[in-house]
Amino acid sequence: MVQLTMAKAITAGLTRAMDGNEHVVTIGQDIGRLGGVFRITDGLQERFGARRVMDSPLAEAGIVGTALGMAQRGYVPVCEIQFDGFVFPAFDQIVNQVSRLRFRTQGRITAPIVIRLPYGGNVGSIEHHGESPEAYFTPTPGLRIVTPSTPVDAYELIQQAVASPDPVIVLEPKRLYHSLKGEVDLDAPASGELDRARVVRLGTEITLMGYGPMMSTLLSAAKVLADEGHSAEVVDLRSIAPIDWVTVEASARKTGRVVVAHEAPRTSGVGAELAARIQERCFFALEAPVLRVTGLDMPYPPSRVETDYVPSVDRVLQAVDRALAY
Amino acid sequence: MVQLTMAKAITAGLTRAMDGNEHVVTIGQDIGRLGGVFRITDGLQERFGARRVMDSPLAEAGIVGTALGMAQRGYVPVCEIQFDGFVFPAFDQIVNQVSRLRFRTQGRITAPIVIRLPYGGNVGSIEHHGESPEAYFTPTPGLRIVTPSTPVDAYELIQQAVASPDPVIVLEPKRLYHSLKGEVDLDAPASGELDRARVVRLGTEITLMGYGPMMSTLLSAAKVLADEGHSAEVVDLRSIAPIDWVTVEASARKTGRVVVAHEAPRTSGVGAELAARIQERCFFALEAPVLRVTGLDMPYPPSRVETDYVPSVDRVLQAVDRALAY
Amino acid sequence: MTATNAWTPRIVGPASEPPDDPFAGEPADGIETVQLLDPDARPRRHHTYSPQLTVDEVREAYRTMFLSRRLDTEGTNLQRQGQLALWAPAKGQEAAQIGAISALRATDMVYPSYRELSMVMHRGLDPIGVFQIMRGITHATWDVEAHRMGVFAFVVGAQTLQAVGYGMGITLDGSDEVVLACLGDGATSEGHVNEALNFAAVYRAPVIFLVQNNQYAISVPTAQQFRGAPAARAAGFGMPGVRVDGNDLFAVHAVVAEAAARARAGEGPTLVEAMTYRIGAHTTADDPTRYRTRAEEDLWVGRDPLVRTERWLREQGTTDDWFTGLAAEADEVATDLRARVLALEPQGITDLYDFVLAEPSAALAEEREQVAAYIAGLEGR
Amino acid sequence: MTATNAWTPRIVGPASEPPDDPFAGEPADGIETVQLLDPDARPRRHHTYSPQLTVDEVREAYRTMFLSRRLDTEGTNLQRQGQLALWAPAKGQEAAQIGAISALRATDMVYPSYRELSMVMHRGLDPIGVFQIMRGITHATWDVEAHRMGVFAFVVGAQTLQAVGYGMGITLDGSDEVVLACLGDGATSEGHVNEALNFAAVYRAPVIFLVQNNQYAISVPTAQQFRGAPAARAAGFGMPGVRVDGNDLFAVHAVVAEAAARARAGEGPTLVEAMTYRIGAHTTADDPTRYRTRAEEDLWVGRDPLVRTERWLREQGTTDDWFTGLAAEADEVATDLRARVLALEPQGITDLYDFVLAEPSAALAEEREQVAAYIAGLEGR
Ligand SMILES: Cc1ncc(C[n+]2csc(CCOP(=O)(O)OP(=O)(O)O)c2C)c(N)n1
Ligand SMILES: Cc1ncc(C[n+]2csc(CCOP(=O)(O)OP(=O)(O)O)c2C)c(N)n1
Ligand SMILES: [Mg+2]
Ligand SMILES: [Mg+2]
Repeated sequence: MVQLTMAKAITAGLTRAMDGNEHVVTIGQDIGRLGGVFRITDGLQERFGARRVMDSPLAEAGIVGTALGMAQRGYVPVCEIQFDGFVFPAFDQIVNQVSRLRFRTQGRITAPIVIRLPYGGNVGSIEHHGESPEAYFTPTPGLRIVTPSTPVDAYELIQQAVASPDPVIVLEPKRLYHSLKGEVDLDAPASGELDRARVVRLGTEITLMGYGPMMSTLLSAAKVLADEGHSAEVVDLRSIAPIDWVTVEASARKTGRVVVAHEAPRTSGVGAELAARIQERCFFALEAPVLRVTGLDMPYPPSRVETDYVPSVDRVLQAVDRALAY
Repeated sequence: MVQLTMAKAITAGLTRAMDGNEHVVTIGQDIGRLGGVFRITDGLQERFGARRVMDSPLAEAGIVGTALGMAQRGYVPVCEIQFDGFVFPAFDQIVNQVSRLRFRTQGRITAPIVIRLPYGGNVGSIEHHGESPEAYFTPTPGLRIVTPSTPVDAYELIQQAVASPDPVIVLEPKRLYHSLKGEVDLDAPASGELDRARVVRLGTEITLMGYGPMMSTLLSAAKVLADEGHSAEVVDLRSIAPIDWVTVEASARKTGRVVVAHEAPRTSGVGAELAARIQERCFFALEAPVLRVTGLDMPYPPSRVETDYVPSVDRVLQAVDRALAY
Repeated sequence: MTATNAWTPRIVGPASEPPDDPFAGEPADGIETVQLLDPDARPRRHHTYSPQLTVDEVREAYRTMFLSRRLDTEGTNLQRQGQLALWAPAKGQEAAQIGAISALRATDMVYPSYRELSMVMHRGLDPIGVFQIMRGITHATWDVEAHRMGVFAFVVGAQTLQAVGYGMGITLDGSDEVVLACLGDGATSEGHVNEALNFAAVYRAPVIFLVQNNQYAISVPTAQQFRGAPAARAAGFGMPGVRVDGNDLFAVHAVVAEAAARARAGEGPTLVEAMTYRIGAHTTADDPTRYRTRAEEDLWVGRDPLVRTERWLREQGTTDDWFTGLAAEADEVATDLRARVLALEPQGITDLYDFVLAEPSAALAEEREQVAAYIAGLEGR
Repeated sequence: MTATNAWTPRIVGPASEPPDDPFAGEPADGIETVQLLDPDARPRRHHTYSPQLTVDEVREAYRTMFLSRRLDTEGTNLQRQGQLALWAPAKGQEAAQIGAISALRATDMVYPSYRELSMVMHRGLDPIGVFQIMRGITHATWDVEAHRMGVFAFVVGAQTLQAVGYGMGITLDGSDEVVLACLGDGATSEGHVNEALNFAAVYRAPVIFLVQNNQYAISVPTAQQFRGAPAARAAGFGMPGVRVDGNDLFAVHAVVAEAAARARAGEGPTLVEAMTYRIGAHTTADDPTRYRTRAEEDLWVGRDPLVRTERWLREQGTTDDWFTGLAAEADEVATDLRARVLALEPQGITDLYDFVLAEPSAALAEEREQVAAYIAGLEGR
């Protein structure tokens, strides 16, 4: 067991994955000598050489598109997109090419690509550097999307993502990169299933559901609630595509009240899918509507007001109050 | 009053918009001499010249990005994207640039751009030609998305879209282009609001909700239900971003049962947002969960099986039966 | 091999219109067009390239071109009869395609666009694969690895990045394979295609970009598509660009062979601009009378690559009998194919769930069951 | 004006590495670098271009360069003190920026990237606009139309298409304005930038692409960014490409002036590759010691455009007093600005709803009310 930041846990997971399979390569902007703008690939080029750790030209479609070609050649490319807001030039390659190769070829060719994408706000930066673009990807069949909330989870998920025969987007909560530390067992096997949600706190009265950077907010809210005498269950989705409906619905049925949280705007976010499905499957079990606590329905604002945009513990509690009042 | 196909109605609306404002220009692939692959711009280049009806190089980002520049110069560009499946190379320009110009500049500069996008399936074509990509755009604050279901609506919406100071994506149900005819009053003013849903059939027991190419399916279902003695209300959203919640919620409250339909896959589709919001706002009024009848959670299939993919009257009726049985 | 002259293009002027007829005199952009057999089947000497094909090889190439043209016609007919969703005729572009692919090894990878029926046939694949796609039976079909022939790509140009990535993989492997990336004149305008050119140059990937410049992207002529032709574009990315008469089997073959040799030697990518013409419509949904003249079409019919190759073969002693035999073979192949096309049936929709994700997904399994139950219910009625 | 020599670049070889030092001898890709004042402030004769600036104009240009550098330093300091989210130093690139913009008319439109502080100041805009962005107060700020200065663009290269569209609008208007589109060496790899080059050429838009080749895109040197340098890329799109010493105010001015004249005359776009160097870090979040040597930095410090211009001005008789006065002015400007930056407060989040859509939206109005009520509730606690 070692204490690692989320960033170092991802570095460790990636290193292990590259150690274990020499066909794993990484490509992205500034990932070589610089070690990436977040230093996630720090030391990788020294260890694995410029052959396997490739600085790319400044072109996101190029990164993902050539990765797809390398995958067809038998490689397992891990792409780094530098920031959430810069993934869109690669959009056609991701939703029309990467996600469909298997379907298009009737299962003959898979695209075992990993796309690492730092995301999330409250990082005090400028435009395009604090966003949560997951809703642009979740409508895409054929794509897996996972996001860790702790170092140990990050260590596990990045390895599972590399091992998966499916294309996986790993959304990395960038505000936790260097701020969140945790115990990681570097020798633990990383062979679990990629799309399992996790009940991170047991409770009975209400379920708080979220993923990635929202989990610490939800856990804080649950603690406040506990102090106030309310028992909240907390579910970490981990995989937002596909969603682990068994775990989600079980918790909703058990508590009868659900608050979902994400940083992306409310409209058409992951919360919409969660609410739609839960009300459909757990209709009679629900004591209150599924409530959403989300980013506002505006583009990500200038950072000096971002704390009013990103869901806070208070806003979660407000929604919990509303749900409990039904 | 004249009888027009949906295609001709759009042509007429666009012609009128260009007649009325000489700063309206159009740009797209093959829209000049060919009149567009669907002939929507047929005759426009003769009428308005190659200056205002511009054949573009084969580059979607180029079309939308230069249109945004022309808009900044005072023009009102109407872009044609050739098919639903080919819009993604323009994605960054649409979600990072067009939709945000006003927000970025604190309201100083707006982007009065129209992006015309033929969409929808059951047209018996090859890959990328039968898709419904709306869920990729609905998470975007700052973007309006409308879609007509009749010729008269198409005639009106295209003019309203051109008149709007906001960027508007007009999703054109391509399977109706040449198959659906209707009465159009060419002199009717087109000054209504862009984001109004329309109750196209009054009913009491259940609400069928949809947009664009699904409306004829929903209306057929409502007729069958009427024959069976059930009274279904049918709501045509017309605007899927923003959604006219007043109309939507009023109908849901009134009937207590809602079935929403779209051709796009279920996960994270417009139906998810509808269900999420309706269950939140009309919780006690609902007799049954909001049910979704949608395209399947797979990429659009080869056209010989597409009728199993696109929601049919039967599938709508099956959902209605389920909702009524609650 | 001293290829310097062959690939060093001169520069396109700032506002020059691409020539209406690239073979009428010196093209305006100053880039020469390599030609080894002229439209009248007269050999032309070239300072760098010379014909590399034996008579037998040309006969084999002609056979593929001839058979593919026969099936191409069949495709249009089947579409007219409602048996196909769409057909994209390749008539006129056979020499560009076969000239290029015949210059490769069978182990070299090809990334086609959507018009490369003759390449598919050259690789020994059952052409029914193309008809399956066009009938709406599958999106893609053949065994890519076995035949080293990628799937058809319908998002214009997107395949070029994958071709480059595949080439980067070849380099990583230290292999001497090469990749042929097919695209059209219109495709060169797409951003991702330009990214592909840049990545190929930067990583020195063993890729040959074959731009079949058939003068149009649907209705848009090259004069409205670009001011710098593809062959000139290449130099700006730091790779050789060669323009070749795309209806001249010998010239295309020689130019691509040389580019492949360079790529194998680790010298990186080349762009080959094959000047040709799509004699038919863009697809069966197209109406070329709206954007081009009969006179222009006739001009290019006069440069038909099959006619040119046939004349050369006859001059080399190929007999009437051989041609008659081939025509008969083609009819047989077409008749057989036609029957098989009509019998093609799609997989059921529920089977397609297998292809969404490789690892099992509970959500998909559940939806699949629902759909299966629903369909069973319908059939039960 | 006989510009032929100036814009006809020679061709980049297929696998040539861009030179480490573009001024050391003949560059490997054969494209000359226009220079009119060398690093030692000695005039250089050029066959096509000659200095166009009067001493007064150079003094004015130097003043802007000097003030902007002072504020640039202030930006870094403010960021270090936690007062700004980020700062992107422009030190070293002032001549490229001021040389270019001073060659335009005040009515010509500029599409900056994110490093053009000195251009903003040249246009008479309050530089606090840049600090507002970097403090996280607004995404963009100044009045674009009044100053003909577009907003900073943080998605690399996306602004170039808009610049071209704006230029197409100028053409539609029949006006003789021109557009300056700013981008970096790294940006040339983005697909949309290449689409911009192509659209500009096809529509003959009056656009000057100013590529500030500062040798790096964050940590990636140009040798890994491309094999065909931007000046060579231009020709492939059918437009002139000129390489210029970007630290030479006179040369940049002369080259851009000539490109602007061509654009005004309806002769379409030009790409200008200004060879320069970012002496500071990419941004305050960057650590250049990871990817470049001190020796390299020193080399470029020796070519500082301010030093060079100062020497020339002194040789032309500008007095010590003038320089001392300017330094004092700069300190004043910086002190004033610093105070104003510290006082900057953002608009409340609810106000931002006004900027989402121009036409009212009931859904947004409703959410706005909820947020306002929520915030009022918090404050009420
Ligand atoms: C990204 C994208 N945009 C538009 C289309 C529609 N489209 C199909 S083929 C074509 C023209 C292609 O022209 P070219 O590249 O010259 O190839 P050709 O068809 O002439 O062989 C267009 C615009 C598409 N398939 N993909
Ligand atoms: C589309 C996109 N990808 C990545 C980034 C992150 N990024 C910001 S600046 C930069 C390097 C830009 O290099 P260059 O174009 O040479 O301009 P310079 O910063 O050197 O002036 C990168 C990769 C971005 N802003 N936008
Ligand atoms: Mg073509
Ligand atoms: Mg740079």
